Amino acid sequence: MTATPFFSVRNLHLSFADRAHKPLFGPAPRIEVLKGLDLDIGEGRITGIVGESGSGKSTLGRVLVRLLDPDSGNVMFKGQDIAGLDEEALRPLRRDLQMIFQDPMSSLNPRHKVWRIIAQPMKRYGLGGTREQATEALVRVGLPAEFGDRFPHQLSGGQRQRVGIARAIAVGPSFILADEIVSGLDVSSQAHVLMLLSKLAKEMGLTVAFISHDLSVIRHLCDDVIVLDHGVIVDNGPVEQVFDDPQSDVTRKLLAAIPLPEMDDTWFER
Amino acid sequence: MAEASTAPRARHGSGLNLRLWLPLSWVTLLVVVAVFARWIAPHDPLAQDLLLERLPPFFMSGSEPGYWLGTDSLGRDVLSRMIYGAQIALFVSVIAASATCVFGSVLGMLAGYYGGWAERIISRLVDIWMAFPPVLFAVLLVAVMGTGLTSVIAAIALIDWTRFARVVRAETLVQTRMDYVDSARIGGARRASTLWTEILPNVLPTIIALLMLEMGIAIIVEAILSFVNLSISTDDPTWGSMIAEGRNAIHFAWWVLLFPLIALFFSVLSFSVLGEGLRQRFDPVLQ
Amino acid sequence: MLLKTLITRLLTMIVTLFGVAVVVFTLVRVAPGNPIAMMLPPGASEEDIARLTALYGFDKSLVQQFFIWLGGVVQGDFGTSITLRQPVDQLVLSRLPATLELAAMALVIALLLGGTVAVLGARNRGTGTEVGLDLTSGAVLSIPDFLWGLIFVLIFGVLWPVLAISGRIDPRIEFDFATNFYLIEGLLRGRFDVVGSTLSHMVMPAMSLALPLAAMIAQLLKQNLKGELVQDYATIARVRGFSETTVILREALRNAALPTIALVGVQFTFLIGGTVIVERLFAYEGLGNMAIDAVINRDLPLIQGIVLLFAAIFIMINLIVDLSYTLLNPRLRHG
Amino acid sequence: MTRTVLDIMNLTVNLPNRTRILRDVSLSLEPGEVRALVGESGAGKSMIGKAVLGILPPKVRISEGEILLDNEHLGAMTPVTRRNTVARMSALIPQDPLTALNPLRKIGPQIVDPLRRIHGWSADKARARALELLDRVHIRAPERVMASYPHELSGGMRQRILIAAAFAPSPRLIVADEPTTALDVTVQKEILKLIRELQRETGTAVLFVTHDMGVVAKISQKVTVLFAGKVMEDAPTEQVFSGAAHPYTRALINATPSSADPSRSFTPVPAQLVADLHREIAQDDHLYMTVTS
Repeated sequence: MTATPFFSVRNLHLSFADRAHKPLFGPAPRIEVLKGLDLDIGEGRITGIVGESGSGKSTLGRVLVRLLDPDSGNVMFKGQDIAGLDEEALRPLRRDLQMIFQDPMSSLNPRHKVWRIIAQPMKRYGLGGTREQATEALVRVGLPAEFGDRFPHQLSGGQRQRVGIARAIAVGPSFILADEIVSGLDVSSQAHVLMLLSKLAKEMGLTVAFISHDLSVIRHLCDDVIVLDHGVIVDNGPVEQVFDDPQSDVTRKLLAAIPLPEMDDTWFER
Repeated sequence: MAEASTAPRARHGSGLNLRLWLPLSWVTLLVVVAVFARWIAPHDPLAQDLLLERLPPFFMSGSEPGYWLGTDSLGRDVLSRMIYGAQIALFVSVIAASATCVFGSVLGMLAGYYGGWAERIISRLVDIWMAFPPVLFAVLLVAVMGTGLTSVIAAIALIDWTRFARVVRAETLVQTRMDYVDSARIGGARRASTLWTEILPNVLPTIIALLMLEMGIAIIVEAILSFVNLSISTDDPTWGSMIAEGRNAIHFAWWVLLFPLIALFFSVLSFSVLGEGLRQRFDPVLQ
Repeated sequence: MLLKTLITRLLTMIVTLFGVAVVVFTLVRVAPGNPIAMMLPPGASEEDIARLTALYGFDKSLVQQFFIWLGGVVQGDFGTSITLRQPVDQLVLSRLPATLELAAMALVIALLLGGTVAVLGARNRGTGTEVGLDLTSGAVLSIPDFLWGLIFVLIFGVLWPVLAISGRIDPRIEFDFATNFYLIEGLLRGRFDVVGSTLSHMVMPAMSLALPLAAMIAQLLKQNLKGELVQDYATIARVRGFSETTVILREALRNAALPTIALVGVQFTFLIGGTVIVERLFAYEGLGNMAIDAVINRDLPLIQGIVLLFAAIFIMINLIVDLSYTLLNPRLRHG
Repeated sequence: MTRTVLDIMNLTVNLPNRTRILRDVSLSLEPGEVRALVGESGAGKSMIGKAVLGILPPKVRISEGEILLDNEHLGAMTPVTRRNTVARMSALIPQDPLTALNPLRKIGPQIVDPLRRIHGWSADKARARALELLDRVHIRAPERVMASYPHELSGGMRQRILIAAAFAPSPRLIVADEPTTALDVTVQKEILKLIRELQRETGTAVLFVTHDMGVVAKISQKVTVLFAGKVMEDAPTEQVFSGAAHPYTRALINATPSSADPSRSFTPVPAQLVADLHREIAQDDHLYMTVTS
């Protein structure tokens, strides 16, 4: 680890208001989603964040790119605490903190053409944002240039996710959050998208936080892994270490539950 | 891929076109008639001739050539009054519906997007407004503001903004929860600009459909106000005042009611169908 | 949960009613024309005018007038009608039954008609029958109650005169009403001539009000039904050997009706709002007809009373819809 | 002679414009056997189960082929007989436990009513059977669960209830349509285990639709691999995973990442292979159109 880690999160707490149980007067009770997390993300590394539904993995991701405000704690990004910054102060930092979303159908504006979806953030960050630059980004993620004129619904799931990647890399960030980006895809396009992401991360020296529920994917793609369970980190370290010698029962149980694509008579008994 | 995206369009085409072109031709007819009323109308719409009162339309015995659709109780030509009535109907519908649309949509988008106090105040106002029976509200407003076209238009906008506000708020709320709003933030967009550049294009088809619907409604409201003698001066040829007159003389001259009723019927129907048709036509996703 | 909904709703109701009171009071007071002058014969003396102005409280400031009026309203005193010289509450209550009977009749027609068409459409989904029903209900929906009223007047009043086009009951019928609920009283006391006459006066205005709502229910309920019929629980019921009609009526209908109810509530208030012009059109002696007369005659206390009553009815309907929605949905009932 | 539970012969399923969703599919299932139907989205794997159960989407029609359920020709039956036969012989475990239970009805009647309908049992008998099965799928306090509404139960609990409801009428065949896709891995394992236990105990045959080669390896004895509605391979599961597989099947296995063996990098399905398969199918389609028009 270097002296200042790329991301350094300390004692992170986050809760949501439980509107369904709001009393007649007074504030709604809070549901704690993140219960005091400490973690570091190393520069240039791909860090997997894994857990079952309700573990808080997506919430943690959205705090890193500051789409959510934490209740308390520090989020140090390259030595600067971004946990308490307001939108105005965040905007210049956002170029550095990009995100690829789970559902490209929802995250790509259905009324905008592909080239515009890619070019608009570039324009906003003062990086030009011309048609040519958008095309360049498209080609870089392996899509034909003429796809720039299409609307998102005219693409397949894998192609849409590539557009999401193109939009993120086009502004030249140092960090990308990938939130369950292959969970809606078929196995064949899944492999394509993952290989593309890992290739680009290497080429551009990106730091990536890769959120997934699929441990197999994480083992292949990531350098480090953080295992979350009900808002608490139960395992954290380089993938080989966590997979070969898990520290918690939760991780052990998760690993034992993966159905590997091979015959194994003892699987059900494990 | 290409085949998959073009096939449904081709299949949709014919049905959509008919649904678009039929109402569009009626509206075009209205516009032409309204613009060229002075040259088209065979008679002065205000000219009374008691010798020619209650003439039946051309297909009945006792009709008079030149008075195709007959005359009313004061001997005024029904066709000419309808032609001039189209002028007023279109004027009211375009101006009133546009005003209502802008006013209501902006409030609805602000409430849906910003939430918080804006939402609470606007929703409370909508609640209060919706507690009024709209027709009574309109009658009351025109009574307060005095009769006349401006009052009618103002009354429509002051009452019907809630329709836009409600629907647009709900649609904006749906859109605000989509990931593309978050990705605009990631992409450096300011909060306000996200509303106009990202969300508005997605709410626009709904607004257009509502606008068309409102144009039909505005014509009806004007007719209702004329019907209770509160629109513009009773002599003026509006479809509503013709209907009021026709309702009174229904047992002697039913055609005075029939023809403006047909005009109203097709206008309202056309605007409503047109709204849905335009929504589909200009929605890249539905295409 | 239910209690919480109830209390929140009641609080909102009070705020809304107060808002309505402010708006209607402001509106009628800024109206041009001196209502007192209209009451008196031309050439009335200055003292007479001053006396009446003081009697109706028009000499005080607007804010004072508002709170005096509101104070009265809270105690059930809505003031005295200027033109009819009777207490507003009596006038309004005498007309209310007519409007309630009309609106209820329209609602029943709309629910039966709309529900049937929706189920038929869902049963025949994907066929020409569905397309036909869709087109019809789409067209019916876009024509408002006022036009339907005119169309009925023309068809059943003139071209094929089988129904009465004005009034509420044949004036030749001799019957000593104890209440103003003509239809209900006629039914209860077994006077079928009264029932018949009331119905023949009511059917056209009720249909005019019901048709747009019926079309809306038909479209919305069918859409919701189709949404439910592709859910896995409907598929499982089919695999279990239940017929499509059973699946629709027993499994899907309740689920589809729930979101429909919320909308029908709002639309029912629109329907009641529509009684104003439809009653006028058919010279039906209800509240709406009286309201328009009141506006034309500048009868301020009467206008205020009627508007407030309408608002109270609308808000009550919304409350009932909210509560029944909560009651019918186990998720909300227990949550 | 073994009685097959299900025999599908040359099944072709069409859209009205004669686009084929299933192309000449044949497969059979013996009692107590689990057959996986695997393929990517659009391969038609769910359609086979739907065709058997008679729940094809509107406008989708069986144009050719035979389906034999317990040696009875479904195609030769009247709609009502067919419906009753299917209800008696088979059951469905659906994908999404959230929508598979009617949210407005209590759990009890949702299991009990079909039992009474299918077997004509008394209310008490059907209820006893439902309680027995709920107990069998490890639901504690089955009485209380029967009196609950679906939203009061967790996703895993609901899926177990659906399994109990499927096995309750003692069907000969169960179609499991991606029953674990919506679940977390640990819950998925419990559910797979439960299906396997019950199926072995009762000798019920299972047609298991999935896109996950990992699940295929764990649950099935036979596997049918589909591509664009066409059977690519029909083989014992063991054989497929021992390496002697059709190139497309092998590509699917290689595209599935394995956490046990990170050295074996997972590779996308080769574009050339997909293009070749599509070309083959296009030629086949051309022939089909010429012959049938």
